[in-house]
Amino acid sequence: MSVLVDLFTCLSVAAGAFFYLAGSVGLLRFPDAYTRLHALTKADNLGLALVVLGLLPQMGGVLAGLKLVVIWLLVLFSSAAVSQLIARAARRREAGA
Amino acid sequence: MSVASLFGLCAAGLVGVGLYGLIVLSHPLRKIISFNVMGSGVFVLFGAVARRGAAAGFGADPVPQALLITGIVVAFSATALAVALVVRLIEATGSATLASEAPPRADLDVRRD
Amino acid sequence: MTATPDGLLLVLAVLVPFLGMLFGLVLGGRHAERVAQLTLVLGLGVALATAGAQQRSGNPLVYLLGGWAPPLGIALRADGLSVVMMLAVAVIIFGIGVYAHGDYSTAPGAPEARAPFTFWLLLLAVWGSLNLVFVGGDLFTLYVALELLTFAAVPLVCLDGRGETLRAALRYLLFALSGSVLYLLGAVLLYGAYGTLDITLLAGHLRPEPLAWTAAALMTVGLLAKTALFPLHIWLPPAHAGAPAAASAVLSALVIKGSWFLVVRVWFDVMPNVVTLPAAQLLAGMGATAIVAGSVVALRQERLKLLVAYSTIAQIGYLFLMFPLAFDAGGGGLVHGAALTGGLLQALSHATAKAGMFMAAGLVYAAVGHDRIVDLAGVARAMPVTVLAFGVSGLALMGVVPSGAYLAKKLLLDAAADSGQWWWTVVLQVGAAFTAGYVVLVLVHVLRRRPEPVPLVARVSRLGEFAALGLAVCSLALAFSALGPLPDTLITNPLAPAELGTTLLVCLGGALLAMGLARRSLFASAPGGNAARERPLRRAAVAAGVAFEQGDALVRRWPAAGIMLLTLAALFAWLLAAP
Amino acid sequence: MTIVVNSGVVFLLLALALWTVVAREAFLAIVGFVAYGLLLALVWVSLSGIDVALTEAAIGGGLTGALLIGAAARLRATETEARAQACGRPTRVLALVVSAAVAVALALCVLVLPDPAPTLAHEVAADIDATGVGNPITAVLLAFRAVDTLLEALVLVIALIGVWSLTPDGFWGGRPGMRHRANPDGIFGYFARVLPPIGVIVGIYIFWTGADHPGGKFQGATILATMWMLVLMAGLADAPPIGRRWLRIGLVVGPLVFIAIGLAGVLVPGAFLAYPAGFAKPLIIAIEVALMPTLVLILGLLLAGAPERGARP
Repeated sequence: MSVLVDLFTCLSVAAGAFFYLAGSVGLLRFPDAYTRLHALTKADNLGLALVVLGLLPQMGGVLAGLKLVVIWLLVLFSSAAVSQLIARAARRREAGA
Repeated sequence: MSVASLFGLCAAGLVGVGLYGLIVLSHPLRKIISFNVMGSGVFVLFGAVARRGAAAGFGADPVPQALLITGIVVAFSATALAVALVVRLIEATGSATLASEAPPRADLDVRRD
Repeated sequence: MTATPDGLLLVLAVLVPFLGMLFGLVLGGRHAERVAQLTLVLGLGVALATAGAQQRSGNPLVYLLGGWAPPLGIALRADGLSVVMMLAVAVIIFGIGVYAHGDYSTAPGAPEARAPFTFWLLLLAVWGSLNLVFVGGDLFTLYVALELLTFAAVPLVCLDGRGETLRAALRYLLFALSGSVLYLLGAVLLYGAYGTLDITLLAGHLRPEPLAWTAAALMTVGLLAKTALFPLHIWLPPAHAGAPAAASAVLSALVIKGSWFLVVRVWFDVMPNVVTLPAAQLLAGMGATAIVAGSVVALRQERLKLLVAYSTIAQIGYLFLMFPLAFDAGGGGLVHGAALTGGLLQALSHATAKAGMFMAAGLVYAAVGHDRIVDLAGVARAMPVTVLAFGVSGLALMGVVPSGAYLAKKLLLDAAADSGQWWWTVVLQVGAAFTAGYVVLVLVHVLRRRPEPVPLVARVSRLGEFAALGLAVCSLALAFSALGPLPDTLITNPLAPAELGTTLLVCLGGALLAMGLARRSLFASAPGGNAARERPLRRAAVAAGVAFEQGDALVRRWPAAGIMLLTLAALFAWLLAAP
Repeated sequence: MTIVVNSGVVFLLLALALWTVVAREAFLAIVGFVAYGLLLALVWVSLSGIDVALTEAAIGGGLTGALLIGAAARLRATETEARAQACGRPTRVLALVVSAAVAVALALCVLVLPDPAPTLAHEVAADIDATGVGNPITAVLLAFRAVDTLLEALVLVIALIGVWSLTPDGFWGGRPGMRHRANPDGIFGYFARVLPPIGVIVGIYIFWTGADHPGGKFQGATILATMWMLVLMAGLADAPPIGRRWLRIGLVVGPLVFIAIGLAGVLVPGAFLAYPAGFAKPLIIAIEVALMPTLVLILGLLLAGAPERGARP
């Protein structure tokens, strides 16, 4: 049983890491602010979700697991808001230029 | 190599980088950043010292760790004061240069009025 | 280690000024000054009580904070050194408080104003931090005390908000911060090596080994940067000359003494068996350079406040001459003895005299509306008390009997003779002549007659003039402390031929230096025909003066100062390790 | 495995530190510095300093970064002038030599640190029960070395007086910083309405848990101060004028309560900042609770800067 749980953790965290990698590659390779934001927010949030999911069975109790989920939700919320702000600033700069 | 030694050596490097920046960078804001880098180097060194002192069931010597928290807050206060000064200096003079007054003159009688 | 009965006084000495600051902050407006004045009296009382308690017991006062003994807890400790400094600071702060009443009072019903409010709060903050520096027994607590001192002192520089003073304040802050980080770095190394930061425990553990050498070198140069010992004086002249007079007095008389005191603590009490004579010679050598360079550049100044600021640089040099003289001839390392007493007296007499001098300069500036030295003719007639205060401060700095500087010089000369280091004798005597030089330079100008009365732009406060004079007289009368704790053989009749001769010789030397080096020929407006004969000599002197000025400008550039700071650290480490 | 990860962290840390020095624009250097601060938090975790990691992430990376970014936005125009004053190659080489020498000397010192290392961990372990708190760092900060914490609060107060002393004369008594205006229905306004309640809970939790677990007043206060700043930046509220009585009282309540409890210790067990047996934990918590408003206000106001406008909104 515990082997299965560990395997699940490994797979899930590895998948999460892959999405992070993809997001970072996107950040470096994409041409403008919008596509970079797209890569970062989508891929990284999914990556974080997978990492959190993988770690959940390793946490000692429900409360600790809940904290992890809250962290994921907070990151989701702030990255959504901040990427919105960045995109808006980028558009304003384009309009100004 | 132990974790403490590794980060101790890293701290030495950070202090060096911070010192270099503090000397050669001319914009005061950049000097403030370098001061923070150098300060954090000192803190990491203290952290490495604390890690070496792990004993009695603690992962590290708690006394230096407590001092570090104080140190970080003091460094923040310093940064806040310095940044406020830079901002005010630029508002007042339009320039952020730290270079002081004109070079000395060689004349004897400066003013006859 | 156990606490002594009167140890609570040390806690009060630190707390009273800080409590005053907090209450001033919350009450605001006029009450800030009221609270400050009340605190000045209370604090002076605490300082006197502490001095009395220490005198009675004869041993250092010790207090264990929270009842926790070092190494886990923190001890406050006050030996004779700390008590004397505390007392002197209390007296000088009191004088400055009286003086500042004229500049920084708020009228009844007036709204809270920025400069008075911040001045009084920061004055109290400086005081509390200094007391903490004097009694702190833990290297980290002392680091926090140093930072408190810096944060309280920097805003004093730019209290009037002009652009150039803001720049001076920023330079000061950044350089001082670099210095304190180096100090902290040294303290961290000591903790890593010996597992404690308590001064007495460290003194017992410390051995001459690479870690201790590095720590000593880093802490020393860090503190020197904050003390502005030549060539690390990058920040001092604009900061001290640009600040309002009361603030300059605080900065020049008191703030730099805080970091100087820590150098003394570190060398004499933390690592007396680690420091070496060559390192002490380097320290005193920097001091000697400071005396010469600071004095020459002071003589070249056009503005009175800058002259006084550069004279501070020279006087800081004096404070470091005692280090090689305090070495035990038997190879026992640094010892508390006559040389240290001399150095301490030097610090006290400089603090009192320099506070008086800056106050006098500030009064002149306020009354005349400028401080161009050559245009000060007639000032002596218009404001005799102020000029008298300046003159008395000058005499006290020169080391005329019965000033504290005289006694200090005598103690140091004896120590130099005893240890066979004759070269410091030369430095001490030449330094006095240089001091006489810039005092004569100023006095000649202010005493000069002027056909019409000096146009005064403002009335200065009588109280301020007498506060300046009071501090100057304190400095001049410091030698009477010889009647108490020091042997009274040290004091002699000021009119005895030997003393009178020395005084005259010093004044004459000073006058010659002033004539040679002053920016504008001393007797330019006096009718005289021998100008042509003087010319080649004067020309050479002026060339030397200009060279000094250019050198000063060079070492006060930021990158140069930074590189020198680190080079000096390396030099100190090498001199500590070499023998 | 750990050593590989740690070496990677060290490499990145040094690279980012170098970046803050060589970056062409201040803004880029600051972005590097913020990343550096976050990475540093990771270092503290490796060095078993969770409390320090929290402080570093909150203050070192977060607040300092925010402060610097705020300044950089206003200083852009002065950067070209500063670049024109860059020092010449000989100076750079000399500076490089001396800073490298210091770094090498320090590295050698690290290698000769004594083994076994001296430590005060045993003393802390022996005496921690007398303080009633479970977190050894809180015990050091509020019992064994409580005076350092008192002084640290005073450092903050004095720094704030220093920042305020830079107010242009006409604006004394006014409000700090610029008035921020944002569309209250925009995404930022929404963000600043939703996040603070959560942030306040997290901040208070971190403060409360600090007695026995990693966390504490500084870390908690930083989070609360950040939430306050967020509300200000979204234009949902305005910074208070610096002359307000409640503000002044808030600034001094922490240190004053701290000193009062310390002085009470002179009477009952007999030393400044000592706690009577059995009352240590409640008194420590009382001090921390009193320090909270002071810390939140000062951290927030240090971030906001000197007053730049009158007291009217």
